[in-house]
Amino acid sequence: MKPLALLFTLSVGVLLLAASLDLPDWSDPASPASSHVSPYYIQESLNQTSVPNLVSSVLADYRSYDTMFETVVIFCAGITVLTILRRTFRSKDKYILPRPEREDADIILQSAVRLLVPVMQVFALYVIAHGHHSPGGGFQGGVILGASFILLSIAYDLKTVLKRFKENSILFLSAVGVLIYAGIGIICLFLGRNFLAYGAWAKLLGITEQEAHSHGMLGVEIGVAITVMVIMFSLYADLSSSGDLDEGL
Amino acid sequence: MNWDASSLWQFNVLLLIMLFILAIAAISIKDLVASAVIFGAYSFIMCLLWTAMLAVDVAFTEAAVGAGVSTVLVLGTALHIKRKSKD
Amino acid sequence: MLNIIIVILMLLGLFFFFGTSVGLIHFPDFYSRMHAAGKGDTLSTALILTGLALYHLQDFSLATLLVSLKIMSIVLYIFIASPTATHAIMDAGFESGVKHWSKADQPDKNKGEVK
Amino acid sequence: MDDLLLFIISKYNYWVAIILLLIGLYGMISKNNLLKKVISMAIFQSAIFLFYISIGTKQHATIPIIEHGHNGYGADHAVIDVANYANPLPHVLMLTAIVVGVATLGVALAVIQKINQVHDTIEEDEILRNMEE
Repeated sequence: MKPLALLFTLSVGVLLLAASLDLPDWSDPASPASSHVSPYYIQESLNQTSVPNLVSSVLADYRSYDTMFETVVIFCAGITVLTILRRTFRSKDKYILPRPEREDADIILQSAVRLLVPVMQVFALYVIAHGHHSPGGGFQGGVILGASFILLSIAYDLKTVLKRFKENSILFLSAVGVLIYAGIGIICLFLGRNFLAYGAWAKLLGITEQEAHSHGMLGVEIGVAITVMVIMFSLYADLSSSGDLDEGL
Repeated sequence: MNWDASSLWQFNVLLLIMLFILAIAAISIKDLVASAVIFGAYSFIMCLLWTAMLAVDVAFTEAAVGAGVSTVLVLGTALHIKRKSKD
Repeated sequence: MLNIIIVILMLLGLFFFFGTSVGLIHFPDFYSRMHAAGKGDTLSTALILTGLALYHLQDFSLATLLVSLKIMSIVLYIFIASPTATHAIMDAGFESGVKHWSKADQPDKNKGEVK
Repeated sequence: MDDLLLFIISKYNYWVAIILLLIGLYGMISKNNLLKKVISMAIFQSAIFLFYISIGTKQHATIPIIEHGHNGYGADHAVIDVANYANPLPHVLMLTAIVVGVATLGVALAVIQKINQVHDTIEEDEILRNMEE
């Protein structure tokens, strides 16, 4: 098995290396990838959407339809994990890793986490809201928000966090995020424009078309952030307790 | 202010060598928990490399996802299966 | 003048990083290795980042002050988070029964001296 | 000699991505443990991300955030030089792919846990032996 695998890998490698000779030079400004559609994005993004961060504007405006279905993929993955693993009855204990014997909590860890988690969450909100002007956006902010809940449930207990952040609300919020995204697009449809053409919001809010694009992107990224946050936490809760939601890592 | 591919090549080569070492270590080590942690380190080195290649947004995402969440997910799975791998 | 302070801070940070690396490789057991990693890492990171914050303050304006404040908040975060992480790892090691290193356990190199 | 050096400098980043991809591919084929296979798959995935990001870089460019973008927009705004900013399109594609990647990694890990509950092992040969019995 192993010599065969090595042979196969090496033959694929030879083919790929031969193909790499035809690629354009690394970091060549005139390469085909940077000379067809991306110059348009770089030149027109600030004029059309008033967002300096090109990655944000391409993600949430020019390629908005793509990003919407990426969000749906994340939503589906979370639901799939829930369907595969979630059990309502308690399975037999089969922990392989050594677990602490004592029952009392680790006070140093908990007080440090109590200091750090609010800072993380405020920073995540900053990343979402300031994603137009600096690196950041819905995906990053959502992941940091989810990681803050994961940190909380590692330091305390999964049950303690789930008492405040119930499974029902996890499921509800994950759908709400996708609905915010699609809803912003559909309202544009009702206002007489194409799906996800944020310019339609301009008359409704009384602002210029460029500002409408910027605001629409902010709304879309909030939707993405809600879905990503909730799905990240739900993945952790299901995988680390093997579907029982009783005891985390 | 502008970036030049040749100005930081020593740094890049150092990161690339560490990337190879960590990738081979992550798939050849027998302890699954150690494998998960090494994979987290691999993700973080990858994130530094992308920062050097001007992709700040992608590096930000990778730092949050690869080094944070995905390591925790693999660890959470390693908690529920046999820790030692045969190869 | 400011440049000299910055260089001194950064060199001190590099020195402590070197000490951390030597300790991490050279110390005999888990607990002393984590001790080296937790302390030296935090101090050297804080020193280097403080140097960077001062470097940004060279031409003083509101924008550079903001950048320096952001760097100092990173220092604050690391100052809380890094020792806590070290403590958590050490605690987990203690709970799962990792043995201390002690001189009595070592095989005697020179058998002639009886203690 | 100079030609060879120039050739290596212009291509070495692609070769790194290819070698990482081969490490991942070898792990996916030859490893017996299912979790090892999933970690190899993640390495394979990140090699492809590295390849895309390498395509997006430009010599003498800066990060794709327009400087002084706060000052506004409109007709008086200076024409932006395309060569000054890195290509944002591969960044966008990879940014979403990373987050989708961690979600699909979660699905793979869930399937592994389910297999472990049924067969009590995640070694491939033992699972195949169990299924034959």
